[in-house]
Amino acid sequence: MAQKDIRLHVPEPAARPGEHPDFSFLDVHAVDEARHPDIESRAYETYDLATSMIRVLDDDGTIDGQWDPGLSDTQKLRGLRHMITTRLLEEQFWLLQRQGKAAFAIRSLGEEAVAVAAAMAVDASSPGYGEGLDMHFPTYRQGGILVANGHSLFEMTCQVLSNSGDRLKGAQLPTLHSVKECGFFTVSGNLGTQMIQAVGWAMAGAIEEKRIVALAWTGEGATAENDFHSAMVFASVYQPSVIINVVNNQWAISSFQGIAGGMNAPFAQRGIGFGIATLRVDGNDFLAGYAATAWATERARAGHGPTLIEWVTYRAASHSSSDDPSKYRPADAAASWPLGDPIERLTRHLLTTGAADQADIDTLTEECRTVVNEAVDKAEKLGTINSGPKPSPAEMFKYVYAEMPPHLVEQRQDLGY
Amino acid sequence: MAQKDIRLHVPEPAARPGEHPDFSFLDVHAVDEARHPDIESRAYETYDLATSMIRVLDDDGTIDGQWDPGLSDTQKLRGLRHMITTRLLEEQFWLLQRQGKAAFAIRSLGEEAVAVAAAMAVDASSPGYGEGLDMHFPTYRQGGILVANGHSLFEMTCQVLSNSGDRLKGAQLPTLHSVKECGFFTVSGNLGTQMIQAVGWAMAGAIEEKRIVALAWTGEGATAENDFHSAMVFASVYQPSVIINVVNNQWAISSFQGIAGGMNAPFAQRGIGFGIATLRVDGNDFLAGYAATAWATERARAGHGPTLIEWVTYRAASHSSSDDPSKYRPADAAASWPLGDPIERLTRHLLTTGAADQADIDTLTEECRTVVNEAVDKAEKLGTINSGPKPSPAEMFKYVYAEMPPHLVEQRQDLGY
Amino acid sequence: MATMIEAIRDALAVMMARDDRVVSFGEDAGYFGGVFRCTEGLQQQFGMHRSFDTPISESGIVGAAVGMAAYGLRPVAEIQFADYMYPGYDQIVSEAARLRSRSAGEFTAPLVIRMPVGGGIRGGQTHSQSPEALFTHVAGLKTVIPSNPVDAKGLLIASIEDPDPVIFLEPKRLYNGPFDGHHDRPVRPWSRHPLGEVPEGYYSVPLGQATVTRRGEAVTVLAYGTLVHVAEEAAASSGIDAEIIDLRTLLPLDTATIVESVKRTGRCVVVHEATRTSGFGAELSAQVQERCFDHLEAPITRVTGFDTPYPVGLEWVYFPGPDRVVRAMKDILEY
Amino acid sequence: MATMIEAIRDALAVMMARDDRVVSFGEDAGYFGGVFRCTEGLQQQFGMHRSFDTPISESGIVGAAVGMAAYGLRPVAEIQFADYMYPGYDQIVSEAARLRSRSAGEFTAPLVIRMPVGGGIRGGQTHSQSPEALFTHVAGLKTVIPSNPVDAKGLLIASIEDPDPVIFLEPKRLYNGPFDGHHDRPVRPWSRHPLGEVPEGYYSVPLGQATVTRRGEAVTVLAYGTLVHVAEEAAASSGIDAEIIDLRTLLPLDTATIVESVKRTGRCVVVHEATRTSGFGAELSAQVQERCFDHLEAPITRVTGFDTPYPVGLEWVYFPGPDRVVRAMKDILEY
Ligand SMILES: Cc1ncc(C[n+]2csc(CCOP(=O)(O)OP(=O)(O)O)c2C)c(N)n1
Ligand SMILES: Cc1ncc(C[n+]2csc(CCOP(=O)(O)OP(=O)(O)O)c2C)c(N)n1
Ligand SMILES: [Mg+2]
Ligand SMILES: [Mg+2]
Repeated sequence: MAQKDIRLHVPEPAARPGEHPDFSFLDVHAVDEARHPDIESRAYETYDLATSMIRVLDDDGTIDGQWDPGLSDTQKLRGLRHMITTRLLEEQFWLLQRQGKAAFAIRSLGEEAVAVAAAMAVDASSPGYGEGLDMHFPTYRQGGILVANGHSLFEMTCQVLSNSGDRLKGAQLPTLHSVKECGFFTVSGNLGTQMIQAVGWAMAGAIEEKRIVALAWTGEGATAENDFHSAMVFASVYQPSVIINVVNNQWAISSFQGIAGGMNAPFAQRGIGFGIATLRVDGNDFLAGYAATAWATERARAGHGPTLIEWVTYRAASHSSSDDPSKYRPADAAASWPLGDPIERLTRHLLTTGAADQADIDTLTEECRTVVNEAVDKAEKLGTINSGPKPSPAEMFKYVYAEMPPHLVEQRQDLGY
Repeated sequence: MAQKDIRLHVPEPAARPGEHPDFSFLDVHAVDEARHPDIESRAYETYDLATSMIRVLDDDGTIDGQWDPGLSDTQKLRGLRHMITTRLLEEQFWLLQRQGKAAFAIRSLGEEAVAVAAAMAVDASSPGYGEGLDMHFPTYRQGGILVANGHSLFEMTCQVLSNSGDRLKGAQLPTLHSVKECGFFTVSGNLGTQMIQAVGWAMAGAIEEKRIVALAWTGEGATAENDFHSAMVFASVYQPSVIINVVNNQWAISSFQGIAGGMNAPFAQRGIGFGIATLRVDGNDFLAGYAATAWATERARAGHGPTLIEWVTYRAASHSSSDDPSKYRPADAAASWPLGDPIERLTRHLLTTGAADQADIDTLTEECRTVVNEAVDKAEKLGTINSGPKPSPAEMFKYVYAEMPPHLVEQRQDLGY
Repeated sequence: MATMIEAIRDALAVMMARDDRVVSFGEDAGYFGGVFRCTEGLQQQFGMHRSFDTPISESGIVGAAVGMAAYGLRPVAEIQFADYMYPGYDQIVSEAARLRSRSAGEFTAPLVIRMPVGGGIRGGQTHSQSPEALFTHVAGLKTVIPSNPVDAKGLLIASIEDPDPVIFLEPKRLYNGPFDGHHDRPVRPWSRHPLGEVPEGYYSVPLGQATVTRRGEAVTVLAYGTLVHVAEEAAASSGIDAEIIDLRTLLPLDTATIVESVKRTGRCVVVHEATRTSGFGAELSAQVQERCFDHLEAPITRVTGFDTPYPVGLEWVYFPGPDRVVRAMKDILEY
Repeated sequence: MATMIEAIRDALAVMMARDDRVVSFGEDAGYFGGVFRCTEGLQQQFGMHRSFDTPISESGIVGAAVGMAAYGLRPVAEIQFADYMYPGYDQIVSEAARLRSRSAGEFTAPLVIRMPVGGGIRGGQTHSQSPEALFTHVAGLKTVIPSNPVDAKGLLIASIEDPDPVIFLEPKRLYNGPFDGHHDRPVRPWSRHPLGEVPEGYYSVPLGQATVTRRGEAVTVLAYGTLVHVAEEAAASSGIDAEIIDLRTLLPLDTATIVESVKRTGRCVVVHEATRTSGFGAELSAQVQERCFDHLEAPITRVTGFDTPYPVGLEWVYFPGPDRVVRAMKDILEY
């Protein structure tokens, strides 16, 4: 019997600051490798896809494999536009925070394909079904859903600036949006809590016999939260139309995915234990992400139950404006990420197929920049967290209950409002 | 695309009161089917065992297969004695409750092999390793651990009677024992909470570089609790020497295992998602249970990390003294349980092999009965929840803190003590 | 005539019949009808999709209810014992209570979470707790606790209709009959109490309104749940002319009724079963003191559970029975 | 001179060096040293097995700590923000606080749970909460909250040495300097405050003892954490001769110091940042009233956060600043 020394095993990333980025643990599967099972498949028939990786877009810009969603050039260009817009907008938010005009900032740099592809795929499947009840339960890193679903960039910026145009009246940190008409649930600052709510939403849809779909979102780090479990258990038991999206961007603030248990089994594999259909997808491949979401959405709408999707991607930026990643990972790590950059990859594909030339891309980028800058300028004119009119203090009391109870009236009056 | 109707799926057991018991969902594997992997195997090399079933004792009393633990007749007879003692003792507790002498009662009828086999297997592996730090974190249905580990039946009965001999001073409901010297952690009335504590205990052992083992216990119903998840996540990340035991006795009060998600994937399979070694065992087969625990314990002590064991068994009695199972399942269900009764099965084996004849078994049973009755009589003399001296009211204040803070002194004095 | 269990079941049935959006679920609460039988028959009457069993996951139960409520249903979730609500506490505090405020009214959580509270049934430390103060501290929640079948039905109906999340606490010792604290006397059934006379069909008792169960001039006793009956017994047995206020809703609190009474009596005893420190009695005491300072002739006194767990073997030492209430009233009358 | 962050780190380092059983862990608390850097350097100094990162699971963190403590270690767990402790609340209330009592002393949970509390850092509703009342209501816990580096180090050492579970609340707005509530004035560092003068090496400040930070005769102000400095500023700016008591430990509470003071001044203001209803101020008010009734010349007044979430956009409206404290003091002085 081989006795190992007894030690507390604390997983460590392959490279720390000063060392060479090392992504050798990541198996980059070939674009034509993953099977595309029927949407009516039993959950266990998808389990090989939990350890594989759905990829469509090859490094050279060509596409291949069973998962090609067959999008038109127009659709692909729309995806590109949304990703670029998201990136530029979040860059502006970042600057606003640096200038002291926003309390906080957080970006999805390098993982824009995730939210944009998912939002577009759900939306495309929606007409005639959703009855306005499809709902994303996002984290702070899925602003791309709002961009893709056509939310006003101006309104998004007002929220970030906590100015008088903020429709949340200063209640929430920047980027914790709530936009019901875009199928975007109010983002909790508490990690994990919303997954089971998405399941509950989907259960409600089933109770009302509606073909809606709910999409839970979590980072890989927050899969460690217990709410991940209740979401999986309830999804397994009641088989509602929910898609549980795990965005594995390799980092949770300073801790790498191994601290969430990612080194022993891919997060997608968590689904197997619950008898839930499971996909693992190249998160920087817009087309693969679109196809995976489309598959899960179709499956859900057809009444075949929940799917867990792991999106393998990389958090290229710092965690947030309060974070400095050079303290815990090699400074140039993002550049070595084997799955590349989602915007570059889709661009290369469009160039390769001739759907666009460089001038088209430049024009598109400039259009995005103009739209973003106009929205930001307009919002800034309304004020920032430090300047301009604030929401009235009375707003603080207004939304605690539907009707303000006597003690809150008293407290508000005591404050002079 | 096949559209199913959208409905909330609420799992239902195969048979309800008035119907014939139906256990056709249970695949009873052959005794020689399950592989016995090396204890140094990687977790994924055990995954076939999550859907198989480790069995040693065949229906005719013969044994077979790679998992035969090779116990001596003396050891087998000791196992039988512990199981019979447990059954008789809990029967007495049941009567005491019915007579109003105990606040509550709960039994492990039909699943005695689980606790007894596990306790004996851990104990046998202990000398020279445990340093007194091996620890079970049991539920209310593992009293067999105390019996097997030699706890005083008299003390157990005093606890059940909440009399002045209760070493918990009336703090806990009957059967929620705490017996440190028998490696039996204080049982929580709150389901699920202790699994992660077992993991923490094992982590502490690893921090101190000791070859101890901690055993978490849960019913299949309570695997739905979120603490199951934190236990799995921490066990996966830190790889401590913990065995997570899921006792799948098919029922959680009135809800069948499908309501915990057991119809989509066996509970053992939950381990796969976390990269944890996984065994599924015939819980009414004393020898198989012993072998599975021995394997996991050896593996843990050798530094190869955690194991999840699902014990497939049946709750033959009502949930507790407050429950009436004829309200939600066929009255005679237990009699049809395909895996039989653990005491009968081990007895048949001993008779078959000639290790004992019927007279030996009768004698053994009578011995157990005498020991049990003597202990119960002696305890009753000390009083019951309704009669005899009670713990002093001062006891209530005594163990809240190590040193009684002023406000508790004040409250105690106010009460006149 | 109805027990409190029947009254609660009746409220659920009335509302499920009136409003398709009302659904009921919890551990053992579907097929079996709940360990206290409060949801018995609902599954047969309204179908599996309106009344169902859940996994043993209080966090999941509340979290799913939040999702359903945000969607537009009116979920009524049962937590088997209040002692088991802690795994769901995050979903209650961080989510149900905050959806409306953090989305400026865009998403809301009109749900009810029912849970049995209090001791006196030999349940020990994990079947006896009274965690109301853990809810009253949380902005965005309402907290309700009836003391009899008539109120239980009317308050539960009002809670289901309420647009905000309501914590509905059911004093389990009152399920089958009023309980005055004398555990050694024969149990009295609700059929022999006027408040067991539950009207049929729909009616509601508005949230936020206390009721005076005994008029008196000597001292005001603020009570709720089981302790209302204990206070009544204390007044009856001592002959003290106490005014007993059954708060019924803890938040929003009916301060008007309280203040009017205490200003009149000049004396106030606050009673509850929960542990003393930071219990809801502290808030009551603070508010009475703030609002009636000039009228107080003696200190406001709290009679509460002790700052210990609730031990099964010493249950009746722990329980704040009529003797302790009488002693407190006497102390401040003689002050 | 040390900031409060350095003082906390120092306490951990001192104890980890003295006692092998002391281990420190939490989200981002290992390699990186915590988002507020309180555990920076501990992993390098004491090794991966003594200071390590954990999964994002507050429930797991506390639950594992309970297991470790029962085993015999002295775990010090960090919860990244108090606002995120709720998933771990069950393990705190039902387990850590009860192990000793439910096993009659056989198993215990000598652990410390550190968590930053309070607002004033633009953190919004989920980085600003003050949930102390949710701990003081729970029998079996001790709750500690320092207001300066010297106390932070000494109290943390005492907490680690304590045989019972201790909730150690760190007012995050004080991490880098005292804060008097004037957010619009330049930040003052601890290096310019006498209580930034943290002694080297081992020392402890006993739990359960308040301290008087300003002697006065006109009114007693009960405060803790950040609000101690706000109260001092209120006294300074108004010229009111307030006696300011820094409670330091909320449970067990130092009632002797409080009672002596209020009996002398006859007036009492209670201040805290937490929401008002059922906040710890209610308990303080109730106790002062019970213990000093005959000496009170005006109502005990609470200055607290409002019964709403803490909005990032209206942070300074929410925060109970010196003006509100002055107003309360004046009101009762003129009563
Ligand atoms: C309950 C809770 N615990 C801790 C935090 C603090 N926190 C905010 S983001 C974060 C990391 C999340 O990592 P991951 O889930 O991987 O998402 P990512 O940031 O990578 O998108 C942490 C620990 C929180 N917001 N809520
Ligand atoms: C947190 C919590 N929720 C609910 C309960 C009530 N309860 C006690 S036992 C039980 C059923 C447990 O079933 P299972 O885990 O399968 O164990 P078994 O009783 O079958 O051994 C329930 C729901 C509890 N004790 N704790
Ligand atoms: Mg991440
Ligand atoms: Mg069971």
